[in-house]
Amino acid sequence: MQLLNILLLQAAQTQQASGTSAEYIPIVVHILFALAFVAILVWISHLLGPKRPTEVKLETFAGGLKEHHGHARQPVSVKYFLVAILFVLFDVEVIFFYPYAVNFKALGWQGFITVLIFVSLFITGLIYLYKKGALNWED
Amino acid sequence: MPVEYYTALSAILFTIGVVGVLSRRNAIIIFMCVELMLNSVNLLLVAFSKMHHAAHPATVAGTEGQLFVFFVMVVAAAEVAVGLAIIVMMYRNVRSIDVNFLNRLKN
Amino acid sequence: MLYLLILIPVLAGIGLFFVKDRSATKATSLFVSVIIFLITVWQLASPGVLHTEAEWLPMMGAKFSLTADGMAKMLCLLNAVSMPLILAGTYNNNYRRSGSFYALMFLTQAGMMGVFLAADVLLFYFFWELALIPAYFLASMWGGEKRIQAAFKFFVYTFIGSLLLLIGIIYLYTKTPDNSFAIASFANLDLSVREQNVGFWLFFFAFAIKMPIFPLHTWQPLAYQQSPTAATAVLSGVMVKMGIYAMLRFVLPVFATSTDHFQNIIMWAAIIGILYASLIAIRSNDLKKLVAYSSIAHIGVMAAAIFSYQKPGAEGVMLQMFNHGINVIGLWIVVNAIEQQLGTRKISELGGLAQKAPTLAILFTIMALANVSLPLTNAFVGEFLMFNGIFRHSMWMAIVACISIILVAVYTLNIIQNVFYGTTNALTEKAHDSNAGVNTALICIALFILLLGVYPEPILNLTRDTVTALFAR
Amino acid sequence: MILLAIDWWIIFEKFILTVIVILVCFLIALYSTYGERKVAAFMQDRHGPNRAGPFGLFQPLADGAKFFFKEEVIPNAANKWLFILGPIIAMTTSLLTSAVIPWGSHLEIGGRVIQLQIADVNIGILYVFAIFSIGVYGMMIGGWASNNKYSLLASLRGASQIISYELALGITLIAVLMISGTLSLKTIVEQQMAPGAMWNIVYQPLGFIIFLICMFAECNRTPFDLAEAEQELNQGYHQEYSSMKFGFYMFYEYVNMFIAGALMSSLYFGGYDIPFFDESRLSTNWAGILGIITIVVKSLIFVFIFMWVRWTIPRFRYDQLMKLGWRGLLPLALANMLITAVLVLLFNK
Amino acid sequence: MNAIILLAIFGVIMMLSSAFIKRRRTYKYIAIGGIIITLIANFYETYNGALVNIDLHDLLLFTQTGYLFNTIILLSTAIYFMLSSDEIGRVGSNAGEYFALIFFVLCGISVLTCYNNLLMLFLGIEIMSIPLYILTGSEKRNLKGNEAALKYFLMGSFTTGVMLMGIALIYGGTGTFQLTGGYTDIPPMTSGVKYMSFFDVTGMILLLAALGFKVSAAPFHFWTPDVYDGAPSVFTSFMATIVKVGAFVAFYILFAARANELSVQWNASVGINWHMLFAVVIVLTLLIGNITAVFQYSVKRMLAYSSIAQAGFMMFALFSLNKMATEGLVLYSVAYSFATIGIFAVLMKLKDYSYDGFNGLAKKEPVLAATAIVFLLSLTGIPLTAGFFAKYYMLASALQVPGYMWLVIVAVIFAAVSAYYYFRVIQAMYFKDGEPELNSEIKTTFKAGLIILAAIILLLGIFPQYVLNYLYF
Repeated sequence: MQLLNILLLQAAQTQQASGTSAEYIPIVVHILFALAFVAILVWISHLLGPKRPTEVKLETFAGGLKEHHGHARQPVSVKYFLVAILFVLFDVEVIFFYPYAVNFKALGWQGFITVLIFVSLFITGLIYLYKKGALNWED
Repeated sequence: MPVEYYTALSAILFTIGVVGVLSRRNAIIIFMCVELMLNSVNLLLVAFSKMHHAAHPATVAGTEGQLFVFFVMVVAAAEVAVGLAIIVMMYRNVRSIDVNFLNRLKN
Repeated sequence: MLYLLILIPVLAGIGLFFVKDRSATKATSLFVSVIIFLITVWQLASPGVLHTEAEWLPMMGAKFSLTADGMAKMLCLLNAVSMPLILAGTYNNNYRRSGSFYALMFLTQAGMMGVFLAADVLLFYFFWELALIPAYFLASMWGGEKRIQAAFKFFVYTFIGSLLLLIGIIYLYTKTPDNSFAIASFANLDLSVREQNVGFWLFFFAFAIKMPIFPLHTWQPLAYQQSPTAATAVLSGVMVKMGIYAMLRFVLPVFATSTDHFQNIIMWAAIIGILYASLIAIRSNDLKKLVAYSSIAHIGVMAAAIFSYQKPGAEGVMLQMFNHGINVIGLWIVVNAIEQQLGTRKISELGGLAQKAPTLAILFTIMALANVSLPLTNAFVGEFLMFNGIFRHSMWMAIVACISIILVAVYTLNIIQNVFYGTTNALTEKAHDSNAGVNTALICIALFILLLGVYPEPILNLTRDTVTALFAR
Repeated sequence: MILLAIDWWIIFEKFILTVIVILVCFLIALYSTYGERKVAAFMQDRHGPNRAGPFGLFQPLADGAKFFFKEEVIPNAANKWLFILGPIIAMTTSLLTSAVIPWGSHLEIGGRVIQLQIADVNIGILYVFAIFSIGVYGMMIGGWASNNKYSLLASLRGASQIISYELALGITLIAVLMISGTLSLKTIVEQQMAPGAMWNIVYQPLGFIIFLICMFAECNRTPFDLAEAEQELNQGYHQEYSSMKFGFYMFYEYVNMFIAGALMSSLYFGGYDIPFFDESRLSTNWAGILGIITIVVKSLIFVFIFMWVRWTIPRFRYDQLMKLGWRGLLPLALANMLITAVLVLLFNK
Repeated sequence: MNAIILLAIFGVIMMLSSAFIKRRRTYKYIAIGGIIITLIANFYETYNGALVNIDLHDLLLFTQTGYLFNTIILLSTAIYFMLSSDEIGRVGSNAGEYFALIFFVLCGISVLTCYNNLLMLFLGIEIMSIPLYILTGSEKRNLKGNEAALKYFLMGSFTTGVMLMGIALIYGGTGTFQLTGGYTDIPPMTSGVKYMSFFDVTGMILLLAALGFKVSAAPFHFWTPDVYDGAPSVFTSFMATIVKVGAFVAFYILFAARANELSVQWNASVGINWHMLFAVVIVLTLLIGNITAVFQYSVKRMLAYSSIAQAGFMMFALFSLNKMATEGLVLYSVAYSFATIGIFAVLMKLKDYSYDGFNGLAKKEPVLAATAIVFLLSLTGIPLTAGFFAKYYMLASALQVPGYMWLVIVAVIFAAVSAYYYFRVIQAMYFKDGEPELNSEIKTTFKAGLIILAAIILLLGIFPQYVLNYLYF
């Protein structure tokens, strides 16, 4: 409770100042409400819906193809994995653009050249991936 | 909020991470615990950054703490890339990611 | 030009690695060893202390400086003279990869030369280790059944010792006012009692292992037994003198206070060692083992004499270093001759050799008498002086130590009786007399024994300056 | 417990705003389904839903109510908790993004200034992206928890498609940020509203196109609805779902579309700025209300475009989709960013 | 700076060339060319300054020592490439990428030689480590390699977390990521007690643990044997030498910059005796490394454990943190890397990595065996090899810290233990008979490389100032 008090106190004191954690109180309210709303709807539908389970109904749906029965816990094509990794890497590179973009006018040409080097490395990475066939999905 | 709350939270998260790494047997979970550690550090860095900035409000003191967080994220991403690749490779070879199976090198 | 003393054996050693032909290597190495002896005599002939130095490690204050005072000259001579004797005495031995064998012999010689001549402690340490490595290879490549373990034990003991020595050296070096490794500045150190004690033990262990003094001797008999006899001769004839030399060079002058402090313990240890070694020698059936333990006993006497810290004792040690070196080489040559000829060195399997090999028997008798240190042999004067020194320190020690003389007599005469006299058996029936090489070497040694027995003055004169310096403080 | 004397009204008014925004989003999602069917019908020259109520206007309500009364099937092989969690995450995250979008300027009621934005955080855009990224989990978890090969494959496809396009999206956004210099959505909108300023679409035409294409992919809409490719994957990642949980998977797409529209309006089309009109001539409250209407209308136009495209352009093949994302849009977005940077540096000094 | 930029560029070039060039031989030439160009550029910078001038905001601090370490690392890599680049091509199908990764590792190391900010430390360590995880697992089908990679990766990333926590705490305690000063001029110990705050001390301890992991110091060593054993030998060689040196430099810079605060015997606010802490780490490292190395059957695994033991010796630099320690670390880096690269190059030519696999190598490949002896002796620390002066400096620097004689003595005892397992290889090569199976034909250029490497080691064993002079001019 003490924590809440402190939070609220801060919220009261820093109505106008930006960049404090108090700004996020509405977001917390929002998140809580959205979650509660969604959860309650699911719960209500759970209560209202009929329950007539049968063996066949609870089977995994396989579109009528025998060979697609069974568990789906098996390795999938490594391509998906590759995409995930590439995304992580490139997305993190993108992260660096954000602070740059916000301050970019202040940094001027020198900052631009720095970013140009950064981008050229980025592009080198892409070229490498391209040449290595990591971006080919037609196999 | 006082910085102690952040430090305490960060310490708790870090400890959870460490305990997880030491006690869990699934490589992925271990890895997730490591990420938890890294993120607790991020939290701590930001908290300290705020703290140092509050001590010298007129200066740019404390900015480097937040800067550091960026680099931590980048490195964490790089580690994710490499680590997942290794785990996948392992899984494809031995069909398991339980670290208890890692005893081939013992003898 | 003291460099030559080290340089020529090194070059000879390196050169011999590449000689493939067996008889060529033998001849070359004998020739080279004689050359080295001549050069040594020529270089050391000038009177007084010789000194040369060159830059080496300026930032550490270490110089490549060589000094030859009396003791160093004497030991260099021993080193130089022992090599042709050994090579001649074992001329008939055949070795696999003989080029490497002789090369390593010369490298050992070079290392020992360096040890005796170095006037810089770091340089001394370098040569100290350098002498060890080729000896290790000699012992493990060409020795007996258990050579690898034996040589390794030898190596590890000495290595631990020398590492402790290294700590000691660094420790003292940090105390020198001028950051120098010169022996002189070590000797002029003004150390507190505690520092002296620490340094004393660090140095002492290294040298005591090399000598060896009683509880640290366990590497030695095995190493002597398992090494090829030529290498054993080098080890016992010259290499153990490194330890004694270093005791006199460092321990006594630098740690005078500590020496006074601990001399009783060490002397008692040495004396117990003498008796222990002698008793084992009496019981042993193996010629090599016997000679090895006899060597330990002799070294024990020297150790006791050194730590009595009396002038006659020191003089005796100087004399005995040379004499023991020569004598024990003689003994090894005989043992080698017997082993080469008959393929055994068990005393119980031998007998009656005097009938078949009269020359060898006569020469061996001279060696044996010297080993017992009868008057008129060279060892007598040395032993007499040493016991004198021990006696001056403590009568009881001298009395206990003197028992050893009786024990030495027992086992030495035991050899003569059981190996050379008595009846021949199936094995010794086929024996013949020793060859020219052995004879030449042994005759030279016998001459030394008799000559120095009557007239030990040259050695005493040569080393007088060292002894005086030792007791000047 | 001591509760401090603070401005409790703030919490209250934010709560009200939250409730309104969420309900409106939901409602719009409901009626988007209706709109979708009507648009489809129009394009295919037929009537579409017309039984329930006038012009079939109650059809979505009936559909929604139906979800409550359908049987809830959880397959035996499925991972029960994750199976339930999947749609909840998907729906919740899609509702969350609305928190930082400025729905209007502000109102004045009883002397209080009420901001028409739930939270004006200074990293609004990052928040949007963070929540978008979490949204992928809804699809992934649902597909995986079903323990069905089709679902799994569909969710993998969907996830890799979304993350692939997120790169280009992020970089395109950078160009906008370079012009605005802030991460706060409200500030970005206000900058576009300022007298003499133009909408960002003028400066960023290429950026907008890339952004739009990426948004199609992000919302899993045709031509990029690979995750629901009926021909190959039965029903896609939600084929094991029924009742309200399926409903959520359906609605979340529509909510996403609406939010994407609002986002694009805010970033490129001046948000709640009424075009060619100076709001300062109106009273505050009128300006606020008109602003709300403006942004909703703009967003709905985008929703319409989404539907239009759906019934016009056929679905891409998976490899074409990836190729477009990695080899087409990503370099293009980078180039766009660099060109923007050069131009701004050259002319903005 | 030149080195960092060029290495990054060459890394990218290697990466692209692996995508564009199909001829595998070309990679090797590009790599060797690249490393030599970088070496020259680094050398040029040492005297004349960087080619490009960038405002670094004091993130990096270029010192003479840093340049020297860079030179050492680049030179080692050049030698490593010349000796083992064929083996790299044999590991898997992605030779070009392996070279690229090695360049990235080097780039990380060259950041570590000059960082002045904890951010750079972190980045350097990670740039260095992450490619290594890949290299460890580069044999995709080898289960041991997979396992090693997974283990290395999990533990490595765990350590990253620990290190980050340490950095964050230091930041909390001091308010800056900046190190307090350069490390070449270690500040003289102040008499007044300087307190470190609680955060600061905790952070330093966590960093000690993390960097201790990277250099495989006990008790953070447990990954080392498995990873070194499981990784392809050619990369083990790289990891055990160049990477380890890089990590040590980082470790040393961090603690040397704060030497003043750490050298206060009892840090009163928290009560940490840093000397004792390091002493315990050193003793543990030496104990575990040496004792377990003794019981290994595979030479590769023995070398893994011995690298832990060697790390124990290198830790002395961190223990003493004085001028001598800097010099010692320089020498140790050279001696240890060169010798280990050499011995691994020999090892990789053999099919059987057990001791018996070496049996009789001296007969079959005398050059390999003879150079291997030099490498092994250098690792043992025998005079006349660079390893001796490396150990000498470490011991000497530790002896300057009063009250830790026992630590030095413990260290030398373990040095003697290390002789046991190093000499087992020598024994196998020279004293035992056997027919070693070789992997591939041994080229004359390879032999020449080995001989040159051995010659460098011997030369530095006599004149270490050839390296150390670059520290001061």
